[in-house]
Amino acid sequence: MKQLVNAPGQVVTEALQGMALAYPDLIRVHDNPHYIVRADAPKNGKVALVSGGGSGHEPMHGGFVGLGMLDAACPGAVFTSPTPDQIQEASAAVHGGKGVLHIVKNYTGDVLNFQMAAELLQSDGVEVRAVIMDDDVAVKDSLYTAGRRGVGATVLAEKICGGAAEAGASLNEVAALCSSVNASARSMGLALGPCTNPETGQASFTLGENEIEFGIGIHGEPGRQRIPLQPADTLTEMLMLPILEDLPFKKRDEVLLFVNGLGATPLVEQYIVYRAAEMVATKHGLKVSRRLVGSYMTSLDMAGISITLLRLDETMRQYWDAPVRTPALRWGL
Amino acid sequence: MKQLVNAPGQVVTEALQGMALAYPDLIRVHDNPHYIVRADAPKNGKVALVSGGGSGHEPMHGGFVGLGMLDAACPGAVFTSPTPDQIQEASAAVHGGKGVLHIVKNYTGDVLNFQMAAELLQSDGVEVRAVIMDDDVAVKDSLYTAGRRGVGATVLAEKICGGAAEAGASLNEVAALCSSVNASARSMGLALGPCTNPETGQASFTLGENEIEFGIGIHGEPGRQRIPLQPADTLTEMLMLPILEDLPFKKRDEVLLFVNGLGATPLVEQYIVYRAAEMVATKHGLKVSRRLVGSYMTSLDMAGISITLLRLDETMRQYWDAPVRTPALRWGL
Amino acid sequence: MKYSLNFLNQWIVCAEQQFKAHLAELNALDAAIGDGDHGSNLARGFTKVVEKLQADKPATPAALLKLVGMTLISSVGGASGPLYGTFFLEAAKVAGDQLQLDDAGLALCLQAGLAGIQRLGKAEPGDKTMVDALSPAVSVLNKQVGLEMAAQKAREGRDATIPMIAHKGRASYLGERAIGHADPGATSASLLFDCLAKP
Amino acid sequence: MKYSLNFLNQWIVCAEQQFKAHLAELNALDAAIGDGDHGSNLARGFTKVVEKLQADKPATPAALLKLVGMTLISSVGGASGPLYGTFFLEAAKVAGDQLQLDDAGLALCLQAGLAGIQRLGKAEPGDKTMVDALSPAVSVLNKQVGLEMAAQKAREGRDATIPMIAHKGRASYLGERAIGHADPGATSASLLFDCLAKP
Ligand SMILES: Nc1ncnc2c1ncn2[C@@H]1O[C@H](COP(=O)(O)OP(=O)(O)O)[C@@H](O)[C@H]1O
Ligand SMILES: Nc1ncnc2c1ncn2[C@@H]1O[C@H](COP(=O)(O)OP(=O)(O)O)[C@@H](O)[C@H]1O
Ligand SMILES: [Mg+2]
Ligand SMILES: [Mg+2]
Ligand SMILES: [Mg+2]
Ligand SMILES: [Mg+2]
Repeated sequence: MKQLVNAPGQVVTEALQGMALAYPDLIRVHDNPHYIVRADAPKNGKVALVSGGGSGHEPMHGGFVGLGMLDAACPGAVFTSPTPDQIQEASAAVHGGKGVLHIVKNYTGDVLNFQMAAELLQSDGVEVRAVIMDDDVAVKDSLYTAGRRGVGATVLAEKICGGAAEAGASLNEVAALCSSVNASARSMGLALGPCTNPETGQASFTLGENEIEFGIGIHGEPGRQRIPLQPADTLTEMLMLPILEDLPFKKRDEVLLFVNGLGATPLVEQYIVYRAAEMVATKHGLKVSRRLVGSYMTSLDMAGISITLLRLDETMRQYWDAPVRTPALRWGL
Repeated sequence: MKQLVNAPGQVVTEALQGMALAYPDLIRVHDNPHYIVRADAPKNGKVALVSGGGSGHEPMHGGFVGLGMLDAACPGAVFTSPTPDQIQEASAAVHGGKGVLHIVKNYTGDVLNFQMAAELLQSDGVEVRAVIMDDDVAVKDSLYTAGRRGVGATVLAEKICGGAAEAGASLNEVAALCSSVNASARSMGLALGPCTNPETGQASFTLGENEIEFGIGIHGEPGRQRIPLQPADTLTEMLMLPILEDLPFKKRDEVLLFVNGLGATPLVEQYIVYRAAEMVATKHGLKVSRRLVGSYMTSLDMAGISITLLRLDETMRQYWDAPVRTPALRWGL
Repeated sequence: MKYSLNFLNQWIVCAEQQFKAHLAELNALDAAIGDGDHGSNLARGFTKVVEKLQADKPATPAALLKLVGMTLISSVGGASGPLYGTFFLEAAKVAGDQLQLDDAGLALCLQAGLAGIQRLGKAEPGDKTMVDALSPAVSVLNKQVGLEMAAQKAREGRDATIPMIAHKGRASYLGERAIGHADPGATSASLLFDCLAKP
Repeated sequence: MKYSLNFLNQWIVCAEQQFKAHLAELNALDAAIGDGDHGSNLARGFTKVVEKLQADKPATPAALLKLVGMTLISSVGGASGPLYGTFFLEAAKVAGDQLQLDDAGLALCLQAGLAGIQRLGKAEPGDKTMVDALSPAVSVLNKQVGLEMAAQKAREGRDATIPMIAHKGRASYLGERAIGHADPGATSASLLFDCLAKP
C-alpha cells in the first residue's frame, strides 16, 4: 500500500504540523503532548468542549476545533485513543472557568483514558462532565459487549453542543443536550475495502472481489457480517432499516440526515447513497430538514459509507444552524 | 473494483439527484440536459460565471455553484466534457443581462464544446467570454501539444472571479481577472494509484507495487513519467520545484498555496504534504498568505495529490477572502 | 454508384453496431494514451443517433447527415463529439437538396466533413488523430477507386498512427510514451469507413 | 526468593524486548478481532518506560512500579494503556517502601494490580481479555509454586481465550466471529509473565 508519508512514527506529528500551517487563523497545535485548540482559547465564561480519539478519522476531531464547535481536540496515535495527560492538558488549556465537557466515543480505550483525565482534572478543581456517544446500531447493546460504538452522531453532537456552548449554555445544559443528541441519533456503516494504518503498513482486513463488510467500525474492526456487493440503493436501504427501527424513528419526525464517506469514497458515490437514503427516509414518513454529506469521520483510506439519522428538536435545529468556523465545517462566518 | 452505484449509465444522473436533495437551499439541478444553477439564479445585473467539464472531479464544478462563485456548472459524462447545448442552456438559464464568462479547462473536448456553445449563445445575442485555464506544468506547452491542462488553478479562479462578479465587476473585468489568475498560477500532481471509471468499470492504468505516476492528469491520463515511491517530503519538493521555476515565483511574492487530494488520499497525508509544501515555499522566500487543503478537484477514487501555487495581488486576495456559499466552499456567510 | 437515403441509414446503423462491438477495444486504446472513454462516447452518441433516425425519418441525405451531426454534438461531448459532429454537419451542407448522392457527391460531402474537422481541431496528418485515418480515405474517394479501397486506406492510416508521437488531443501530453499505440479516433474513423464499404 | 530492584528492572526490560519481538504478531492478533494496534501500543509504551527507567533510576520497587504505570498511562493510550498502567500503579501502592519484595510480597503486588485492572475494566475471567491470562497466573503466585508455574498458567489462560466469545473491548463487537482467535491482551499478559519467570 502506497502512502504519502515520511516515517511511520512521524505521521501524526507531521500531519498536525501541516494543520497548524494550514489554519493559522483558526487553530493552534500543541506538541508533546499533541492537542489542538481554537486560536482564541481559552474563552472565558464559556463551557469548554473537548473531544478526541485515535488519529486516522480526519477531519474528526481536529478539523472541528473552532468557534461554534470544539475548544480542543486530542489526537492519539492512529486508531489509538489519546492518553489521560494529553486530555488533561488540553482541557486545562481551554478551560474558561465554566467547566469542561468531554465528548467521548464509546470505545473501551477512549472511555478509560477520558475517565482518568477527568479524575486528574477534578482533583485540580476543574468541573468536568463526560458524555459517551454510542450510536452505532451495528453492535448489539448488551451486557455482554462493550456497548455500541460512537460513530457519526459524534460529529453532530460536537456541532450542536458547540453552538449551545457558544450561546452561553451552562455545563449541565450542554451535557444534557449532548446526551439528548446521542439518544436521538442512530448510525450504521459498511466498507467496500480495508484501510491501511500508516504506522504499521498493514491493511485492516482482506475482502473478496465482491464482498463487503456490513456494519463496519471506524477502526477497521470487522463488521456485523460479510455480504456480497449489491446496488447502492439496496445497500442504503439495508443500512437505513436497522437505523429507523432502532430508535425507532416515527412518521413525521423531523430529522437530520448525515451521509458520511469513510475516506476513499468519491463524492459521486456519496451523492448516490444520499439520494437513496433521503428517499428511504421520506418513504418512511420522516421530514428531512437538515443534511450533511461528505467525508467527515473517516477511517484513513477506507472505501465505504456510514449513515446517521438524528431526530431533531427545536434546540438541536437552532444550534445546528448556528455559525461555525472550523477547518472542516464552516458556515455563517 | 467495488463501487456504490446502481447502474453504470445512471451514475451522473443519480449523483446529481442526490446533490439536489442534499443542497436544496443552495442549488437547483436541471435534468436533460444536466446542469446545476444557484438557487437564486439568474442574478440580474451580475456577470454570470459558468464552468463545466467531465464528471468524476467532484466537488468541482457543481460543488462550487452558489453565491460568490459559479452561477452554473455543466457536468458531462464521467471524464467527458459537456455538450454545447448543455452549456448553452445552462448559460442562458443564469444569464443576468451582463454577459456570461465561461471558465474552461484546457482539454480539446472542453475547449471545442464550450466554443460551440459560445457561438450558439452569441447568435442568441448573449455576450460570452471564455477563459481557458492551463496551469499544469507537467505538460510541455508547445506547438506540438494540445497545450497545458487546466487543473487546480480552476478552483481558485472560480472563487476569485465569483467574488468579483458578486461585487459588480463587468464581463471584461471578470474575464481579465480570470486570465490573470491563470497566468499567475502553476500546478503539478502525482498519483499513487489509478482511478476506476464507474461507467466502464476499468482502472485507468496499472502501477507496480512501488511505482507512482508523476505529473498525472486529472482523468487518469498517464503522467510525465513513472518513478519509485519516495518520502512525502521528497515528492512534495519534486512537485514544488517545477512549479516555482515555471512562473517563475520570486522571493517575497505573496502566494496562495493549495494542496489538493485527488480523491482517495486521506487528510492525514494531505496535511503532511501541505507541511512540506509550505516549508519549500517559505525556504524559497515566498510569503504564503492564503491556504487551501482538501479534496476539491478529484479524479474519482484516485490516490494522489496536486499542488497549486498562485501569486496573489491585492484584488485576488480581496476576492478570495470575499464571502462564498456553495456546497464545497463556504465562508463569510 | 448511387447512395440512397437507405444506404446512408444503413451506414450509420452499421457504425453504431461497430462502435458497440468495439466499445471495450476503443476504451482500452484511449486508456493507453488518453482517458479511456472513446468507445463509451461513440457508443452513447450513435445509440442516440439511431434512436433519432428511427423517430425522425429524415427525408434527404442532407437532413440525415445533419441529424447525425447535431445528435453527436449534443450527446457525445469530449473531443470526438464536436469533431465527428462537425464532420456530418459539413457533409450535410454540401449534400444540398439531392435525394441521392453519386460517387463524386459522396466524395465532396466527406471531403467537406474532413475539412470541418481540421478547421475545428487544427490537426494535420501526422498528428496522431482521426485525421490520419480520414484524410487518406477521403483522398482516394476523390479518385473514385471504390469504397473498399477508401476503407483500406483508413485502416492503413489507423495503423500508421501506431509509431507516431501525438500533437493534438490528450495523447499529446504523453510525448514519446504515446509511441506504440494506435490512436483511438483513427481507429473509430477506420470503423466508420469499414461500414461505408459494407454497410 | 527475593525480588530486588534489579530483578524488577530486568523484568521490564525483558517485557520491552518481548513486545518488540512480538509486535507484528500482537498487531495481527488484534487485527483479527480488534483494530490491529496492540503490538504497536505496547512497543511504544515500553520503549518509553525503559527510557524513563534509565533516566530516572527509581530507588525502590514501589517507585519503579509507579514509574512504569505512569509512563504506560501517558504513552500507550487505547484500552491497554490505562489497564496495564493501573496494574503497575496498584502494584506500586502495595509495595510500600520495601527495598525488595519476597514471594508473598510480589504476589500481593500483582494481585492488587489485577484487582485494579478489573475495577477499571470490569472484566471477569471468561470475557476474553488480558484478565484471562493474568487471573490464573496471579492465583498460583499466591500458592508460592514459583514463577515458571505462574507463566505456565498465563499461557494456558491465553490459549483458553481462543474459543471464547468476547464480552469486553473491541472484540466484543464481533460476537461469534471472535471465536478461534487468541485475545491480544491475554497474549501480551502471558509474555509479561514469561519475562517474570525468566527476566
Ligand atoms: N484536435 C484534434 N483534431 C482531430 N482529432 C482529434 C483532436 N483532438 C483529439 N482528437 C481525436 O479524438 C480522439 C479522442 O476522442 P475522445 O476520447 O472521445 O475524447 P476525449 O479526448 O475528450 O476523451 C483522439 O483519439 C483523436 O483521434
Ligand atoms: N474492559 C477490559 N478489561 C480488561 N481488558 C480489556 C478490556 N478491554 C480491552 N481489554 C484488553 O485490551 C486489549 C486490546 O488492547 P489495545 O489493542 O492496545 O487497545 P484498543 O482496543 O484500544 O486498540 C484486548 O485484547 C483485551 O485484552
Ligand atoms: Mg486501538
Ligand atoms: Mg474524455
Ligand atoms: Mg477520451
Ligand atoms: Mg487495539
